[in-house]
Amino acid sequence: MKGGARGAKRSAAAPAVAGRLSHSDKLSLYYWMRLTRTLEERLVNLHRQNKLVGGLFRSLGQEADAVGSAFAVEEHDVLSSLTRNLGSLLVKGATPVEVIRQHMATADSPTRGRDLGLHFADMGRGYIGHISPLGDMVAVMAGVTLSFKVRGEPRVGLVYLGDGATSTGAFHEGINFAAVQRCPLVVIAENNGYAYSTPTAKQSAAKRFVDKAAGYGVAGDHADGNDVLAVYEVTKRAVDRARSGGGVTLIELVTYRRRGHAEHDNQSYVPGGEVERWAAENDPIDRYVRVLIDREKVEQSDLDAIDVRATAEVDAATEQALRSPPPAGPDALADVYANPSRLAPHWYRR
Amino acid sequence: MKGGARGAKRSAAAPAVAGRLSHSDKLSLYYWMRLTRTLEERLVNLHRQNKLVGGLFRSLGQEADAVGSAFAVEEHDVLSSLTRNLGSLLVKGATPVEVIRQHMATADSPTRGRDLGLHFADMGRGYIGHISPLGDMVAVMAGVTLSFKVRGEPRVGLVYLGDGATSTGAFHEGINFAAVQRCPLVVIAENNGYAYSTPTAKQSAAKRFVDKAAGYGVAGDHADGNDVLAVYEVTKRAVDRARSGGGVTLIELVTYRRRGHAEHDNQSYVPGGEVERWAAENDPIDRYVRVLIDREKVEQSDLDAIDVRATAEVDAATEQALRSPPPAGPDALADVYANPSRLAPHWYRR
Amino acid sequence: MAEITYLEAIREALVEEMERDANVLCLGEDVGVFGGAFKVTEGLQARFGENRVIDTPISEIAIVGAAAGAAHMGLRPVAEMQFADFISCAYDMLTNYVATSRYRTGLACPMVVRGPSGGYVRGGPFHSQNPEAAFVHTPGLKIVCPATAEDAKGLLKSAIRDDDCVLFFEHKYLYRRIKGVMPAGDHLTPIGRARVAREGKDLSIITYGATVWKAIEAADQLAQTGVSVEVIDLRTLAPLDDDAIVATVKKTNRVVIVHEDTRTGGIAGEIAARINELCWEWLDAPVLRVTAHDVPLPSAATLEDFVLPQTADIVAAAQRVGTY
Amino acid sequence: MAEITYLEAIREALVEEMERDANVLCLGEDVGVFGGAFKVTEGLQARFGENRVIDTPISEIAIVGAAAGAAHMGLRPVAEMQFADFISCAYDMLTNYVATSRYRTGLACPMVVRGPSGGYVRGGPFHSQNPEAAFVHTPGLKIVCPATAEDAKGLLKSAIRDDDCVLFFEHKYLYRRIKGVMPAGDHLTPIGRARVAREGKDLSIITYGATVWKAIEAADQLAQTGVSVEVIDLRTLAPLDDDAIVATVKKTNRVVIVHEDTRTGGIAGEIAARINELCWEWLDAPVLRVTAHDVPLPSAATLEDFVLPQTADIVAAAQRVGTY
Ligand SMILES: Cc1ncc(C[n+]2csc(CCOP(=O)(O)OP(=O)(O)O)c2C)c(N)n1
Ligand SMILES: Cc1ncc(C[n+]2csc(CCOP(=O)(O)OP(=O)(O)O)c2C)c(N)n1
Ligand SMILES: [Mg+2]
Ligand SMILES: [Mg+2]
Repeated sequence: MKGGARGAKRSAAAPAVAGRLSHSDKLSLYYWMRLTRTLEERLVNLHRQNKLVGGLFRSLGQEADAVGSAFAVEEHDVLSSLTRNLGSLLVKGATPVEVIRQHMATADSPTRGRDLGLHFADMGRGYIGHISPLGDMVAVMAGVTLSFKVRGEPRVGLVYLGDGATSTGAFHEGINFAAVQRCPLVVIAENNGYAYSTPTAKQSAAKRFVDKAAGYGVAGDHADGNDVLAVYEVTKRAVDRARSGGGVTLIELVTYRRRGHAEHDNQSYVPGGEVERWAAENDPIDRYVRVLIDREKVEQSDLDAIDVRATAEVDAATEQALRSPPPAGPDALADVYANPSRLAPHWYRR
Repeated sequence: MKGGARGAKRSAAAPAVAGRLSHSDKLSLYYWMRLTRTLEERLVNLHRQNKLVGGLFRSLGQEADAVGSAFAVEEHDVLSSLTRNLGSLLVKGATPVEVIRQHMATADSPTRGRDLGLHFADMGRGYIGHISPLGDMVAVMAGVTLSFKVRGEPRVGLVYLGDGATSTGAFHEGINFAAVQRCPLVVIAENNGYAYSTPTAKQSAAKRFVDKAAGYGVAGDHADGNDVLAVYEVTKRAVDRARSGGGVTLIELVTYRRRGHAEHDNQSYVPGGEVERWAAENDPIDRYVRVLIDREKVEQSDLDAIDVRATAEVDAATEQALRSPPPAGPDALADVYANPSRLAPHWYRR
Repeated sequence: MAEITYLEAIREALVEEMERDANVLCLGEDVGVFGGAFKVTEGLQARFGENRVIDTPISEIAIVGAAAGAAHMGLRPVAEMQFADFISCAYDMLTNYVATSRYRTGLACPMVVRGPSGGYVRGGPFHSQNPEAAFVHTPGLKIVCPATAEDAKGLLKSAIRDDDCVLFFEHKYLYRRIKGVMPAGDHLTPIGRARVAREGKDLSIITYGATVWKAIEAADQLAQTGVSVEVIDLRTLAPLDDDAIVATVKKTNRVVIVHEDTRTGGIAGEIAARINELCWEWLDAPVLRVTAHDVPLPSAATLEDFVLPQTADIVAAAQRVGTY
Repeated sequence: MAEITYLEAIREALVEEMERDANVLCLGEDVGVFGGAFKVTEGLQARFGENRVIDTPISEIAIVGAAAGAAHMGLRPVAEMQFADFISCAYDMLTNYVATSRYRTGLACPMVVRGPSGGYVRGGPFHSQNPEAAFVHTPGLKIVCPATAEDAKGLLKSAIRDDDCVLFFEHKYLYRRIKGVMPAGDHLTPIGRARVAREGKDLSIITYGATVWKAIEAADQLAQTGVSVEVIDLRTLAPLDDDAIVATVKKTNRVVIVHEDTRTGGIAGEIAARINELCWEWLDAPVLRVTAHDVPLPSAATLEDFVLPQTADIVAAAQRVGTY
């Protein structure tokens, strides 16, 4: 199942050309979506077993949005993920064991137990997880991509935000700054219908979030967020535009949050049948399976093999993570500053 | 010269009807613009004599924008003025002597010497001066107008911001909040070409600020900000829309800041001839004089009489203000809270 | 009367005040249909309608700014921050507009900004903050941090009636862990007055919020060693109750100040300075502080436990001050 | 060597660091073509180009956030707040993102946020603020407040080279009033170390920023009455130089802390608490504070003079502590 390997994507020359995806790329897309879902399902199990710290946020039904868009950036590009972008991080090289450890807040987790969920970063692999205050990463990514522009590097940035986060001042200031500076930045607004319990109609009076593009003088584009190929293409267009000096694009991806805001949320506010309809008719993986089988002539058995592989990887990662120790308390005192890199403990807590 | 009196405007029933202005209203508009300019010129003199506290901000060339828009709201409506809206405040009932005292920070100034310039408020007359952090008043006015909506009062709010202030998070959050809540709020973006030294091209990549309206799902409109009748009409339309439950309108008024950001600023960054061109070809008072004489058949002598009256009023106000005492130091300790209304002084400063 | 939780006490205060005064309204993210992330406002929208319980966009600047504007017009808005941590987004609006409005222009801001603060729940750096210090430093704001269910209700009712802006920091660790029987009638706890949570004579622990309960635990342990500890629950951080602070210092002559917030620049410093100014001669030992370490609050249990003040830390500090 | 002003010293630091390291860039409102509201960055854009001296929209959140992002990539941004007061708009970005980034994820934010702070210039409530207290309370940030031209230069150069975020609060009252001769060569003043601005033996005044000069005036007056006053200029507020504080307390046994910032929650409280913890036995008198009153800073000269600490206030406090 070579197509599913991360290396396969990296070695493929095809994606760079006009958004054309090779057959193996297309299998990769399936793999990443499947891995995302399998890994999240495992996190749900661990959550139920009280092995995780903090809430658990699902991207069920939004895997195409995360995976398709992240697939459109290159290794040296930088993306900033949001709550429901597990898929983006995996594509960018974060590993399942890191993700599980991060949710368990272990000593060897990417943040050494300091922060939760997808709040982790690795500039070597080109990703910065978000912080909780929504919208802030748009401004930070304006700066990341400003550095590309200032240094004349052919790199681009990609930042995600939810329909809810479009209401924040940080989003506004960040995208406007990037627009004026013509930073090579792609901003993806994931319109999944809700911000926590708040439906989009209470978030914005605009008909479409992409209508905000004109107000910033940037290119606007949108796509069906549950069609992984469409997501890839719309993002690739924007990435190419950014790389060739065309500045910012605001993309609206229309998708749907099939679980509650986090696992504790019973979605009492969602009209009856809505979730079920999206699950039955518009699951991004189901839809893509049909595309692969009908158009790409992939065999179901090939897909099954990918599924098995994803499960095996998640199994191995789980086992590894479950052996990870918790951080030692006094490690909390390190790295607030570069210098001194460690604070003195209070006398009563040595 | 009845037409110029504030009372005249209030008693005129005409303005309420479809934006039609009576002859006397039209003379009022001239009066308010002239009063604004004369009063500001007086402030310049006082500033040069070192009688003012803080910087002095002119609205030279922007008087039509301020006066025409404020003329479109009613007595029980509330407006929030900005740096260059002296005219709006005068129309709303602030008096020249209050304005001079405020700039002199006297004990009897509207803020008793605590704040400067146009930072003063009177809810009885329906105005709230801005604070320095730009954009904040949009959010505050969202709340003022939310109260109108919640209570079913037929009142509207009007808030001004500059081209520069459109970049702030507070503006974004405020207008979006008001849009979603369908608050009866009119937002006027005064595009005067500059924010301090920064030209609009470095403030926003959008072609027109009114293009932001669609992104908030609100009505958008624009007008020549130096045509006082056009300003009145565009604002009146928006005010009527707000009053009849149609929610927020974002209006862009295109005008030009003929002086520096404040009087200390020598405008070194302005392309040669630009100021002079606007002064010669597009002075809002000169333009309106031609309209009054050509279309309204007003005699130059009537206008001269208004000018004399404005000067007399400013003279009287100046004299009064120059007799005003400075505040007593310990008054600084009053009114931080309602209760206790006065703080205890430090032992070394009784 | 039945016991209710700290959280229910807050809801009861909201309901009673909304019943009493038609000008009171609630606004915030998910406070309406959903009843709030912690369900504090559950049922309120059904009861009072969409005009008085308003779901807002994710816009802390606008929520606070709109509350101020509505307050100018005579409404009494109660704005919720979904987590108190996000009040940082409205810092400019609160410190520059809300806190100065009366002083500068005479326009009052009778409003409450409330929300869940504090740690001990493995919430990590953005869902555990104690944002009070920066606002205690802001003239024009009042700050309330209730430790008991009774005070949560009585102080919130007073806050809603206060003619200035009150920041009301609830403690999420206490929401469902602490219960109390509400006094009958219109129960108002005065803002600006501390409470003697436990009488004692050898040493005083001055604290507020969740650490009141840790201080009481510490006092219990110390009692077994024959040390009688007085615990002062400040309840209001701005204005501080100097009289109560001075009274306990004069009584016990030894003080430990405890807070969950980080140490440097936390409110313990202010209290230490006031004790110096007001009753330095009455001290038989230096004022010591037990606080969180100066780090962002980490998520892992081991780390959070290490960073936040624990009962054993309070005991150790009390023993040191007590035997000084 | 010729004397230059405090303001020119800051500009010299910027020029030298931009010459030395191509990664250093300046961004902010009106810093480019115009050279900044106070002309601190005058001439820099002409010299270093538009890519390294960037005029931004009016967006403090974005200016600080973009500086952080650029810093992650190895640039060394120096962000200007047109007035330090407007840093309040970026409070969330600074406290939640910038201050925690290294700790949480290992991504450093080597950046400087600088701007004119402080009063005594009739600037009123929004152009006179001393925003340091809220940030001193934030682990992860460093805070510098130079009082002399030499330190303005040496500390800014150190701040630009620091691997963490340094908030650099210049004092606008000192911009053109204070001059100094710059030490030759690559003049770096270490962050985190206070300075003995004047030696003395009877009493210590601990302060920073513009009030250093008022403290020296007070010391001059007190010298005439035979009292020898030591003046400590903290220079860095975070991290505080405990050693210098303890040393002066042990030397003089009497302390007045002076700051221009409002009293409650100001940094004087923190210093008082540390003195308590570190050298309480060495005190012969309570630690007193001389500060601004707890009000928004009013504009009128009479009011501002009343609210801000003046030399006479420092003298009065010193006399009280000295004769205690
Ligand atoms: C500034 C800020 N305010 C409030 C919150 C609390 N909060 C966390 S997620 C969330 C909803 C986000 O909705 P959306 O942006 O649509 O993203 P989604 O969860 O749908 O992916 C809220 C209100 C926050 N994180 N930041
Ligand atoms: C949040 C904030 N940042 C910076 C400033 C400093 N400042 C005051 S006025 C101004 C320019 C305003 O330009 P604009 O909004 O276009 O209004 P204009 O002066 O042109 O009327 C700036 C940068 C401020 N007042 N508030
Ligand atoms: Mg959403
Ligand atoms: Mg402008």
